[in-house]
Amino acid sequence: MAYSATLPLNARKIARCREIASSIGDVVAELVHTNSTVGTERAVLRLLGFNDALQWEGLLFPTSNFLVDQLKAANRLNEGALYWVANALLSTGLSVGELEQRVIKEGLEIAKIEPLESAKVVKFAGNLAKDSFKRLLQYRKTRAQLRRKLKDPITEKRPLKYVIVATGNIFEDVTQARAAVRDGADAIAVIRSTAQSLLDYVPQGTTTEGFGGTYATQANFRLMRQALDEIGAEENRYIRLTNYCSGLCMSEIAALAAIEGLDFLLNDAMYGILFRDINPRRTLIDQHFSRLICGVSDIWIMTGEDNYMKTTDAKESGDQVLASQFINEVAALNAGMTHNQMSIGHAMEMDPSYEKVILYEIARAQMTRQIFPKCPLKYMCNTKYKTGDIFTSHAIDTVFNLIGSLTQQGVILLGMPTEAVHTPWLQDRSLSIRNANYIVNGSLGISEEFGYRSDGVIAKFAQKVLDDALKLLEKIDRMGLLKAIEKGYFADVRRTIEGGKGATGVFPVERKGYTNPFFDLMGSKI
Amino acid sequence: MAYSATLPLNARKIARCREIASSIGDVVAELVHTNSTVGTERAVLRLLGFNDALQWEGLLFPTSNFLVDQLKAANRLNEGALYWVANALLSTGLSVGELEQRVIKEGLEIAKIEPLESAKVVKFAGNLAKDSFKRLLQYRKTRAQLRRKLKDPITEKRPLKYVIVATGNIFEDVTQARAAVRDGADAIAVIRSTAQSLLDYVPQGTTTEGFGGTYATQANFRLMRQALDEIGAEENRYIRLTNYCSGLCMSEIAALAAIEGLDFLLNDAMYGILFRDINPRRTLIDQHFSRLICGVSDIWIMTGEDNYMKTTDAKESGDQVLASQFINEVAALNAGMTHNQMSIGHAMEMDPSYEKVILYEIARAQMTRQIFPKCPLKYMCNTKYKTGDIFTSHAIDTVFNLIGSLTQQGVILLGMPTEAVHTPWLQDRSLSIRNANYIVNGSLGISEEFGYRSDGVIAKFAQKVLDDALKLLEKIDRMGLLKAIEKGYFADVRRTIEGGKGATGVFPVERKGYTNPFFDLMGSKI
Amino acid sequence: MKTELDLKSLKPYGDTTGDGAVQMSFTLPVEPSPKAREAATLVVREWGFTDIKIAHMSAIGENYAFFVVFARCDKSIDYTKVHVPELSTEKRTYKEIDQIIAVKIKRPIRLVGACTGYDAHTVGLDAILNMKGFDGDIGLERYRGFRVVNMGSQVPTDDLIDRALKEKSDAILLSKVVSQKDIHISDMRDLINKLKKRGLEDRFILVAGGPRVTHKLALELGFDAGFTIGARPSDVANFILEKMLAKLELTGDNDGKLKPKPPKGKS
Amino acid sequence: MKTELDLKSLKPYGDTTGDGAVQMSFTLPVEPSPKAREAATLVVREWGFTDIKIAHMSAIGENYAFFVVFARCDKSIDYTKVHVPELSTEKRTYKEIDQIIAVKIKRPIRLVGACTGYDAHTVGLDAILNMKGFDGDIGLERYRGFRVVNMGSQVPTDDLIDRALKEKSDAILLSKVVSQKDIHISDMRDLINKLKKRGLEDRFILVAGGPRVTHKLALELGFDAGFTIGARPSDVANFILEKMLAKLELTGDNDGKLKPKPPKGKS
Ligand code: B12
Ligand code: B12
Ligand SMILES: Cc1ncc(COP(=O)(O)O)c(C=O)c1O
Ligand SMILES: Cc1ncc(COP(=O)(O)O)c(C=O)c1O
Repeated sequence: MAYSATLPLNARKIARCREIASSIGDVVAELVHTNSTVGTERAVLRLLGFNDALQWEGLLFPTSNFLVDQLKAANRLNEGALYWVANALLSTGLSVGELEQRVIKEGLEIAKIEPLESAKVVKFAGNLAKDSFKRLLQYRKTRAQLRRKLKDPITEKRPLKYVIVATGNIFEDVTQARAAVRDGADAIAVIRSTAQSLLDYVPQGTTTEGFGGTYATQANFRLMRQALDEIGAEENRYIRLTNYCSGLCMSEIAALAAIEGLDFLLNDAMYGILFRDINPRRTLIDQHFSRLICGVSDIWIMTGEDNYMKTTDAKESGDQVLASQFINEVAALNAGMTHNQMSIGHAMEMDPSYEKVILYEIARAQMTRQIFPKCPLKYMCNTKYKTGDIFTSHAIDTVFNLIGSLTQQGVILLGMPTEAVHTPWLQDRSLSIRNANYIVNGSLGISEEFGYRSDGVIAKFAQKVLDDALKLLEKIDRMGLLKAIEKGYFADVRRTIEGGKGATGVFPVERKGYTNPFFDLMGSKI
Repeated sequence: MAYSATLPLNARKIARCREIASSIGDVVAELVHTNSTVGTERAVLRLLGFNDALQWEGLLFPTSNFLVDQLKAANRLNEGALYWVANALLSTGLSVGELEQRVIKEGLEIAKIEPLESAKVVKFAGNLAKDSFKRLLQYRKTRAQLRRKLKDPITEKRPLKYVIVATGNIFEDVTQARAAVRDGADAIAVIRSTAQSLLDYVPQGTTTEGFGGTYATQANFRLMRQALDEIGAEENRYIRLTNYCSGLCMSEIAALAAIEGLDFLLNDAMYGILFRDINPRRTLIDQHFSRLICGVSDIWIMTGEDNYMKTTDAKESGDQVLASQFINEVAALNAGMTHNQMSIGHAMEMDPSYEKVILYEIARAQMTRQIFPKCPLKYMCNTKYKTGDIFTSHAIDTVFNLIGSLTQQGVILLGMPTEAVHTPWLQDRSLSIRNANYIVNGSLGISEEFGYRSDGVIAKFAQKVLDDALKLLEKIDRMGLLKAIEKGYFADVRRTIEGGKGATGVFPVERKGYTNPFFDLMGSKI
Repeated sequence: MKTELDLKSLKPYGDTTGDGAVQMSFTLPVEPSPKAREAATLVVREWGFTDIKIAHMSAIGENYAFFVVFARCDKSIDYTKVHVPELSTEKRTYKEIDQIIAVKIKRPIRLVGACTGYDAHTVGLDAILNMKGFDGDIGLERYRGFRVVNMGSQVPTDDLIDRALKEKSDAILLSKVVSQKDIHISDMRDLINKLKKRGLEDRFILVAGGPRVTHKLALELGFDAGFTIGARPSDVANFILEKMLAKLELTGDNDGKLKPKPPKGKS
Repeated sequence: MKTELDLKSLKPYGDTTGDGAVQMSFTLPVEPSPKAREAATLVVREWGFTDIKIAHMSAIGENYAFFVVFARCDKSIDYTKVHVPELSTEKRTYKEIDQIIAVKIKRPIRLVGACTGYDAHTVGLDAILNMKGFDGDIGLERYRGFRVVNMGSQVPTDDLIDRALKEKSDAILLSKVVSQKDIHISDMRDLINKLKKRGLEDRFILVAGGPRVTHKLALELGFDAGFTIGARPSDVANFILEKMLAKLELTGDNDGKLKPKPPKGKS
């Protein structure tokens, strides 16, 4: 029998998949090229520094929303929000901070300020953007230095251990995150409150109330970042911070994450489309800007294909997952991202009662590893088939951790014994991390110990998934991505181009008359 | 890199180990050849049918003990108990059953019956033994038929799932065993009450009180056998029954197990010597007779090397374990057993906190698999490093089950989450079995999927264990087995030849003047 | 022999009938120490347990101690007196159901289903409604006897009611999966309240489902039935059919004839 | 902000300070059913819990249902009032201990250890006594200041006492691992009773150990100390040394001189 360190996957087929995905990506590129969204404009303002909020119907409403809404109402969005802000700053001679306070306190309306000479405004806008861009590079540098100064677990050649906190109260989250780090976690994800992705603004300030998660706010980011840097210093281990960057504020979250020094963002337009019923055009456009920011800020994006496996039979749906991963890769490349920033998502979500299920899971995990060799894969634990039997759940997570180690996944999103019951309690997470510690430490180097049989069940399953994905990509390419989404090709969920939330936030732009220098600064390929 | 389905173990070294073990076994053979024990004599009587008991100081005292004690007192043991029973039967013209009742009810003393002509007695003894022997073959046949009639899980090419019951009450044990079978167990072991191995008689009747286990009695065997046959029929799956065959009644337990149709016996003189402080000579002699019975009755013996790993550092003590396995193999061969009846014991007992511990465990398990290719290995779960953290314990058992499947162990002795707390509750066992179901079913065929890297950590570890075992065997051979035991070569426990319990039950025999036709009937090589 | 089981004093079982054996785990916000161990024992004793074994104590992060405990309880309950409203629907096959609908009701039963509020968990509702079904049991869409509208996730309660009216639906099927802060209960209540406000409380057969929904809870809140983990489409089909027949005062005997029930009145 | 932790009302913690979060599992001797689920809820309510979630119910064999439950407790305890006798021995190194013994006691302290009754679990006792030690901490045999006799397993209590007398032992170390039916307690008591019977109750320093032995339990039974899971040889060495010094009315200051304590008398 022949064995080899890798599965026998046809390199030409893989290359062909990439070609097709690239062609599929062109349609999205066209969409991005000819449109912008209110979300993207707000993100631009946030990068400039508009991150305060004003009282509005009893809530704190972000200045960025307020300004973009005003510009929209005044029909001034097509030039880009940056253009009118530049105009206002030039006119008034104020700084960004001063202007923002005038807006908040005195009701200054930038949409009503007389337009200055266009060339001057555009030039000033360019300088503003450049300053912001430099700040982003500075944030990135600070992070890189800290990663170097503290021990970066990435150098240990094992998957990073990623756990969630989700108490709803950022202060309680900090307590839980600290404990997780002490136990051995490498990355902390603060889960967002249910349906934050449907909010068309980012809430403001620290928050202590949430459903199934804690609001993603700049203040919350900062609080957690600080806590992790602190405990990271105590443990001499750099701890990564993660949040969600999907939904109606996709690009704004990216901006805030960049400013506050987050390391990872769960970032996927498809997630919003399929699972949050967000308008496809809206979120695909926002995604591009968010990825520009991530690329420049060296924030890894984590794609959401793992979610497809929850609404389908994960043993059958390997092709959609793989097809989507290729499409996601192209979208990231189009935003100037590098492979080592793409934490391509997938999961161990097959029904554990299937015969040979462990073999199929190994096949999928190893196949994905080989097809995206430079990407730090994001590997999600089993969730769907978990029940309230927390013991069996813990056994499944053990297998997950071991497959993660065997197939050299970049990040393992640790399973919780109580997955089917509640968001994790302190003890659930502790058990989960200790399980991963045992497995990852106990199987260190295991990927180098075994060869795969070239005609085995594992090899054949992987080959079939690749073949099917190629066929599927061809089909998608023929009909176009948006049509494929309409037909339920992904996650067995159907969404229309016009449908979904946030559609009205999309507006057409002519690149000539539209000012967003970040595209160029950040190396957009679109 | 080169991979192969098997680890690169030097066949000549393995053969050399066997040669040396055989020489070590000669010393034991000599011991067996020139001695018998009260236990062996009682076992002979039990095979003949003396299985009733009499009231004695308020307890039920087995007739077999009573008779052997009488003969011993009368200095009539050197001819063998069978000889004097034959003499009594010939004299009185009674059947075994009638004679036994006369002993019980009328105090008949066979030690006082006049000796008849020796040749006649010997011949009659021979016939008695032959009848008993035929009965054993009949029991064996019944079992074989039932295994064929019901589906025998052995045909499924996966490890058998073995669990323990240990409530202390045989009726409660039956309840627990039934549930275990429904959940998927293939073999049920009724754990004995603490220290039964130190009793120099087998208790009589069904029992409902025990410490950490349930007494091994003929009636208890029968009750559980019946229950398992019943539920096996309902489930259309042959269920194996297991008990312990070490200690002062080693050979008697084998006799009773054969009569009552048990399938497996934990059988190892070394266990008694090291962990129960039983006299080495006594138990080595008893072991031989017990294995003769097992071989003929097609009862698998399960050796106890797993226990060595509990008093030593299991990562370091692979050599003792392997050396002992070779010695055990020889002892079984000397008793006419075949390899497919030898469930050679070992365990996953390394400290789970060791780096690469999973690799080392795979190495040991696979090495043992290859060195004893025809033996259905008995693989014991981790126990020593378990704590009251039942969740982590469950994770460790998951790894155990997976290694068991990967390395094609014959029987896996499932771990319980509560190993460090109490003998299993119903739910502990159920969780344990469901864990094994998931892993064994989910990884079916996994051993054929992977090749081992020929110069990997796994290969090197296995090679080192083999090398060390060879050296150790050479040393043991030079000094003699009993001396090695005295020096603490096994399990880091020291025992002397004269020390230990039951030493006075050994007596020298001259094979010529001693009657035990079972040796020949059962194919003893000694 | 074994102690006989007495259903009048039902207790947990470990390895001896009546032993009252229970496993627990919890975390105390103190460092592990002999004092913390004693505190854990006292906490468990406070709950009325005896024979308390602190099987495990270990640190979680800083200032927290995790415990695994085994103990016995003396208290028991009378199982013969436990009453739950049981969803005792007959177990007809999907063919039988279709046939009864065809023969007795003579038109498809109309259903509208949704996850309301912010709940985006559609897998459970889809399992019941979509063709594919669940656990080898086909979904209601596949029945000839049902016409199904599945509105999916994140549906505002009023939209659900509007749609049910528009479709002339016989039943509304509500799925609630997220249960943090009892949001499932509030959202279930929201449907009932809004129906009441619009005078529609008796208009539809109301069925709820989700991992934390029980039949009992559903009844208490004003639904006709509640289905939980492991519910199969055919269970739901059987229930809706029976409820429809009852509403129309028909019986479900598949005799091929309509058999009106004797009118309920004073005797 | 977070609720402040109040040690006067200590409660389990899940994800919100004071939430009283507890996990449990148990088995009821009935088939899984909605009624069984309700019974499980009632059982847990009976113990005083609220917000009871039956997270899991599944069959074990026939006639048994396994439950995993999450619930909250209202009751709390006052942590500031929890008192346990603490084994607060100084943490001297083995060298320091050896030196103090050499200088102050001027002869090795003699120890005899055994597992009595039918207990064959020697690993724990060996971990304390044998050269090798435990967890990187060397065993008492390796100290120059101790002379150790380890009698091993299955030792009758009287043999242990005889040997201790014969060896002129200062201390007896008893290990009890099996705890089924509280056999560890009976065997511990057996030693105390037999010592009393022989008028030897004050003759030896008495130390017990084992996974279910606590210092508190040991004191209650008449031992001087009890050690449990995680005990290290040096903990035991420190304790025995202190006890010896106290017996001889010496202090442990390593000043190189004997410093007799002021005699205890009426002032
Ligand atoms: C799949 C899944 C998702 C998918 C959902 C995709 C989709 N389109 O459904 C995605 C990834 C989108 C997701 C997202 C989130 N999820 Co989610 N998710 C799950 C998961 C893993 C499985 C749920 C499932 O599909 N079960 C399988 C189905 C078949 O079971 P079921 O729903 O119980 O349905 C059965 C019965 O209940 C009944 N039934 C259900 N509905 C109905 C309706 C009727 C009419 C009838 C008759 C019967 C019926 O019949 C079904 C078949 O038997 C669970 C964990 C788990 N294992 O349970 C978490 C879980 C439900 N999610 C959770 C959370 C918190 C979230 C998020 C809020 C997290 C976040 N902050 O990002 C988000 C947001 C979602 C939202 N706002 O609702 C929590 C809920 C905690 C709680 N107790 O409230 C869980 C328990 C995970 C956890 N431990 O944190 N999730
Ligand atoms: C190893 C082991 C064995 C070995 C023992 C070998 C040997 N020579 O010791 C063998 C295989 C022989 C064995 C047999 C049996 N065992 Co056993 N065994 C275990 C096991 C796996 C580990 C125990 C151990 O070594 N722990 C490691 C040591 C270092 O920890 P420790 O003992 O707690 O010691 C520490 C402290 O307690 C303290 N300490 C202990 N003693 C002392 C003494 C002094 C003076 C001091 C100061 C401190 C001290 O210091 C130590 C270091 O910190 C446990 C399960 C487990 N994981 O706990 C079962 C376990 C103890 N065994 C058990 C049983 C039932 C048996 C049997 C009766 C089963 C049977 N019927 O066949 C037999 C018979 C043994 C008998 N009659 O005593 C049960 C006991 C159940 C109970 N609660 O009563 C357990 C819990 C397993 C189970 N769940 O069923 N066993
Ligand atoms: C890519 C992606 N974005 C966002 C989320 C979180 O969802 P939401 O914030 O919409 O509740 C997830 C959850 O898995 C995800 O995978
Ligand atoms: C070979 C062997 N015999 C017997 C036993 C049981 O011990 P006892 O019956 O002496 O308590 C064991 C326990 O592991 C064993 O491995």
